Amino acid sequence: MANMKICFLDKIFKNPVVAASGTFGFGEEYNEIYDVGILGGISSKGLTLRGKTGNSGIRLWETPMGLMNSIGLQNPGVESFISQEMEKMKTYNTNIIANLGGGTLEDYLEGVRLLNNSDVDIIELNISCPNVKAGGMAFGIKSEVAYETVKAVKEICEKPLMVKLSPNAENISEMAAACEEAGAEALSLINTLNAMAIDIYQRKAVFNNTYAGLSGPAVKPVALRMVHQAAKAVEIPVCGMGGISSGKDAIEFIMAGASLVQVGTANFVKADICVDIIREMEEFLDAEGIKDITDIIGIV
Amino acid sequence: MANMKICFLDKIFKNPVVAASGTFGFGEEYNEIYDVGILGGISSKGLTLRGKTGNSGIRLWETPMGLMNSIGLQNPGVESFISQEMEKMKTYNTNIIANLGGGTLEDYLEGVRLLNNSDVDIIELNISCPNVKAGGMAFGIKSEVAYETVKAVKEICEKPLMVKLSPNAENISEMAAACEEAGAEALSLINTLNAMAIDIYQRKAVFNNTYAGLSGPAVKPVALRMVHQAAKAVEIPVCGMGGISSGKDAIEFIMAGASLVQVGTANFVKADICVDIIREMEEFLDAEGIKDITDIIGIV
Amino acid sequence: MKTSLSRIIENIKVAEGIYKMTLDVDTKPVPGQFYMVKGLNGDYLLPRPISVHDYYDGKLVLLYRISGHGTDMMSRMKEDTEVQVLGPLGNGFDLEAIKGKTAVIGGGIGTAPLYYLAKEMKKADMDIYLGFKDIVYSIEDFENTGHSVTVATEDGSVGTKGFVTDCVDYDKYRMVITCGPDIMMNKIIRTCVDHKIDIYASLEKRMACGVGACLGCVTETVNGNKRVCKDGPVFNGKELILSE
Amino acid sequence: MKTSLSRIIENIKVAEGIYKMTLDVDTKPVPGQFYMVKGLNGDYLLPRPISVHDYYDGKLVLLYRISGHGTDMMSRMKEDTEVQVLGPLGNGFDLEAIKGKTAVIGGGIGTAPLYYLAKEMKKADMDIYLGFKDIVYSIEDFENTGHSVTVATEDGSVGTKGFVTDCVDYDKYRMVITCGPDIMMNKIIRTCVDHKIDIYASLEKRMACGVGACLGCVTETVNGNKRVCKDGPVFNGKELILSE
Ligand SMILES: Cc1cc2nc3c(=O)[nH]c(=O)nc-3n(C[C@H](O)[C@H](O)[C@H](O)COP(=O)(O)OP(=O)(O)OC[C@H]3O[C@@H](n4cnc5c(N)ncnc54)[C@H](O)[C@@H]3O)c2cc1C
Ligand SMILES: Cc1cc2nc3c(=O)[nH]c(=O)nc-3n(C[C@H](O)[C@H](O)[C@H](O)COP(=O)(O)OP(=O)(O)OC[C@H]3O[C@@H](n4cnc5c(N)ncnc54)[C@H](O)[C@@H]3O)c2cc1C
Ligand SMILES: Cc1cc2nc3c(=O)[nH]c(=O)nc-3n(C[C@H](O)[C@H](O)[C@H](O)COP(=O)(O)O)c2cc1C
Ligand SMILES: Cc1cc2nc3c(=O)[nH]c(=O)nc-3n(C[C@H](O)[C@H](O)[C@H](O)COP(=O)(O)O)c2cc1C
Ligand code: FES
Ligand code: FES
Repeated sequence: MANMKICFLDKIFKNPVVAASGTFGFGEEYNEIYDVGILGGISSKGLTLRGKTGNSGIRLWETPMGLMNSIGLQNPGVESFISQEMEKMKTYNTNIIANLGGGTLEDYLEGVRLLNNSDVDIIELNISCPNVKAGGMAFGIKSEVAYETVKAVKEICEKPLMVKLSPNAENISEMAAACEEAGAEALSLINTLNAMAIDIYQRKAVFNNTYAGLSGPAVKPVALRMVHQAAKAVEIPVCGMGGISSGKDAIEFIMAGASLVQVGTANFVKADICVDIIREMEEFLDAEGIKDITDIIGIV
Repeated sequence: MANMKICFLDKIFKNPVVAASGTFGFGEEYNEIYDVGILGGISSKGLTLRGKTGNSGIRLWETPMGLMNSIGLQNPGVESFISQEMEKMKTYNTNIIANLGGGTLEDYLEGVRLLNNSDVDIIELNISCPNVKAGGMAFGIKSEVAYETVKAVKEICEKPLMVKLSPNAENISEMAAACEEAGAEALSLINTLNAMAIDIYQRKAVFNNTYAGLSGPAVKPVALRMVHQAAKAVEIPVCGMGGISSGKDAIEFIMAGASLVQVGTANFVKADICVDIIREMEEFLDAEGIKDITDIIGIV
Repeated sequence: MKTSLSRIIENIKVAEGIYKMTLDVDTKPVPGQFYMVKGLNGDYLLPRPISVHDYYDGKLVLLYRISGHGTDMMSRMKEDTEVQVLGPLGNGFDLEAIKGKTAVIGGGIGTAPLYYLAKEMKKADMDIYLGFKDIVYSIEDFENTGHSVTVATEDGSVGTKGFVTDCVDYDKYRMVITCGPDIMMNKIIRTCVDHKIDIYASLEKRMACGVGACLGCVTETVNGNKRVCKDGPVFNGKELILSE
Repeated sequence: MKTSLSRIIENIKVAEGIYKMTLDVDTKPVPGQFYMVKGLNGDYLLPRPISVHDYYDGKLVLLYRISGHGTDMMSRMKEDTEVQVLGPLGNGFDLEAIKGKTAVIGGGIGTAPLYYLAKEMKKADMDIYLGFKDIVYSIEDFENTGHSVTVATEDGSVGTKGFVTDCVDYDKYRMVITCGPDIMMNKIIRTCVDHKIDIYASLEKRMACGVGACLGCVTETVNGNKRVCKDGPVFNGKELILSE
């Protein structure tokens, strides 16, 4: 059987399939459905320094083969994550990635300092959050802003640092290169695409924040393009995601240059879909006579 | 019955529904299916100064609720359009919009000069084409480049000028404002989103050009957001499109700020879908007691 | 609890726009729990949350109203084909807590989960109140549980004309259990809290995961945001912060 | 020609992976034409192009192979439900041009459009050659047209073992008509052009509009790009620029 093991940021992933941030909680609920230890890793719900209650109003909206969400980073805060969730997550026998968001640079830095002293394997810096000091424009839109943020974080970060890019970035290749230069050791992408829905009967936006994030199969072709662009723009490894719902989808991302993939929305479509995805990837490799998955990373 | 008539760039549109460029040829084929004179307008296949044979290899690829295309602007050229197609299009009793692309500024200018002397009602300047002189980066990515292009075109353009924005623009609000400042009298958006598909068995990109354009219902939430942003950023009228497949979809775009809508990919799903869309819009207005469609333009 | 394929034993129309689907399942649910249900070739993404309407001998019965595309697709599914189900999910009603005279008040399709409750609690001192707009269903089933059943329709076609909430003499009851439109439940919760009657409400929210992971379905409570799918769908009314 | 809803009269399996659907339609098609077909609630976007396999008394027969999601969905559609059809589309075979001894060579599901051709041209001097990989179908139907029928299978299970193209003595024919995999058609076209035999081929390309508007289905010819859906699907082999 083909080798699916990947060494990513010096951590061994038993396979390239990671549960995506915000779609898998802290793994506990899905662990009641299947042994989440079969996954390569789990990216935690997006954490912020201080806990957040998240957004009010409608938080979910289905679109053609897509899902819009406006959860607003409801989370217990970094400290509570470390004290309440970390230990249980560690028992799952998979890599634990702490997804960290922040409204100010100071929040990011303080969050990283706390995580430095925790058991997390990797920090995934989510720069899609609105920068409260810069009028709500996300850290991940302009390369210069991202560069400064990542550089400052890198200086104090003692964990392997993966930066999660937003597809709303002005220029994804430039953004990828800027984050690499600033010291990111890996990239993950894409986060959700800015999108909108209107309730025509109520004559107002469905979401209280007007815009919300689009994910799911609908965005896969765009995500794949961006992963391909980012992977071509940098030397560091890339973790690809956006609409992955099958082993074939995952293989597309690997061929486009991703060393790992994350699965988000598809978990909702079928709760144990990651089990299928891992199996389908293995079947594909075997059927095509590919001995090692690393042989096809970025071959397109 | 509610009024659906819209005055757009001094032209009367019997309703806001326009067939989108590249999906409707020059109207002839669909006129065999239904009287295309019921439409508000028809945007022609994208024209270039000199005819083009378009791209080789696979040109179409279906994605979850989306369609990728890489036609490559196959068209007979502006002159041939004017001499061969214009007259027939004029008999359809609807507004004729000439969609004009170009690889250099000179091509755009020369194309506009030719169209100035034709019977077209509106010129839709498609700035999503790769700028051959600027290394293939489209005119519509950076606001400054778009500004210069639109300004130069506007100086010589004697027809009402609508500029069609690309969703791949770095910043859609800035882009919209830049085009308005440069003299655009209306905006249309969105063109297709850059996207990718990989044939994992052949281990190569599906399209010879690697990337291709994504359209259809999958992109609707992103398109709606961009139309909303653009409409908020300018005073000039906006023509919205991207995934519209029903009267309700069209009404969402109108509420987001579009005065007209274009229907593209949906024509392929059901050849006479524009007939349904117009009827459904009327039914919605009547059911909701809205007397005039202009009452709801941009109310969200 | 796991995602599994269940065979459709029966899928029939019981009233205009109301269908009943019977499935093979292998776990016995608690009244008030629900399943995430999805056809295999649906042209939509998310499974739909549907309550347990009844359960007997490994058979799960769902009573559902066509209220959009997903439920419409569900209504077209044929016997002997398979559906994807995940469940049972959620807390369900706390049957131990049901003591003393109890009013069970359902509105519209919100009556669906209450039948299994009434059936499982045959011995409880329970009065059933069912409110509908115009089309009624399941009334006989409820009557067969042995509890007293009061019906009201807005158009007066069956039972009392008006809102079922107006048929209830709240002070007779130690506890009220309700499921129905938000506006109805909010009214009942306010009344019960005022009258110091125990009140449990089964809520509906848009869901994605159905298991507590996505935080898409939260409702505000005095103890912070709670997940309707995992911490609910049944909540103590006193805990809820009502929207209007 | 218009988009319309057609009732499915029958949808049956005729061989492993091969189905036959009979529909009510109101226009008589020409052999070689096709329809764009789509289920009403399919979870895919584009209709699928399917050739006319047969037509009689307002009934359109489609013979199709499950080769992906769309055709799989098609195979699951039940009698008496409706499908969306657009057609008849394309040029079809130029029946007037069929004169003299003609070989009709079909490969796999490419045999589908040839049956209606053979049936409509009963009086023509036509020999039928049918090639399959292993599973064969429609052979009796072709035999019932009265033309001579030669069958080859790659595994030798029916007829000659090998490629059907090797069974044809090209020099006997004034004209060859073919439909099948590109690789087979290209070989036949080259041979016929070399031997100065008239050759017509029915091509397959991915389609979106099906009516000639999107330019998604073009094929290179000596006269520039031609649309397979509108200018074809039947082309004079001499005109085509073959890919390899
Ligand atoms: C715990 C729970 C139990 C339920 N039990 C039943 C039941 O027993 N019988 C029944 O008929 N209905 C029940 N519902 C409501 C049912 O889930 C919705 O009617 C259904 O999801 C609508 O889907 P649709 O595709 O038909 O509608 P659409 O409007 O097309 O759905 C679009 C999206 O909105 C969501 N949505 C729309 N309306 C609702 C709603 N009222 N509640 C939650 N999500 C919604 C859908 O799930 C979907 O994601 C229950 C809901 C919840 C949360
Ligand atoms: C003019 C014409 C006539 C045809 N007649 C028949 C017929 O009579 N019987 C029959 O079984 N098949 C016929 N085909 C082929 C048939 O259209 C495809 O097998 C079908 O579209 C595959 O769809 P799918 O969803 O099953 O496969 P998928 O691979 O899931 O389809 C994905 C996309 O690719 C397109 N596609 C995939 N394969 C083909 C193909 N070979 N040709 C064109 N588009 C393709 C689909 O239309 C769809 O848009 C014909 C094709 C053409 C162009
Ligand atoms: C409900 C939901 C919540 C999410 N929350 C987060 C989050 O907290 N942090 C983050 O970086 N990404 C978050 N995401 C984005 C996903 O991690 C992922 O980047 C995106 O959904 C694209 O992948 P998918 O199409 O597989 O879902 C969330 C996505 C969804 C659907
Ligand atoms: C096959 C195809 C060809 C297209 N050709 C053009 C074109 O020539 N010029 C142009 O401006 N847009 C072109 N477009 C983009 C559409 O006009 C429209 O902007 C886009 O498809 C989004 O709308 P939709 O989702 O309704 O299709 C094309 C789209 C498709 C699908
Ligand atoms: S639906 Fe995901 S937490 Fe409730
Ligand atoms: S499919 Fe559109 S031109 Fe042929």
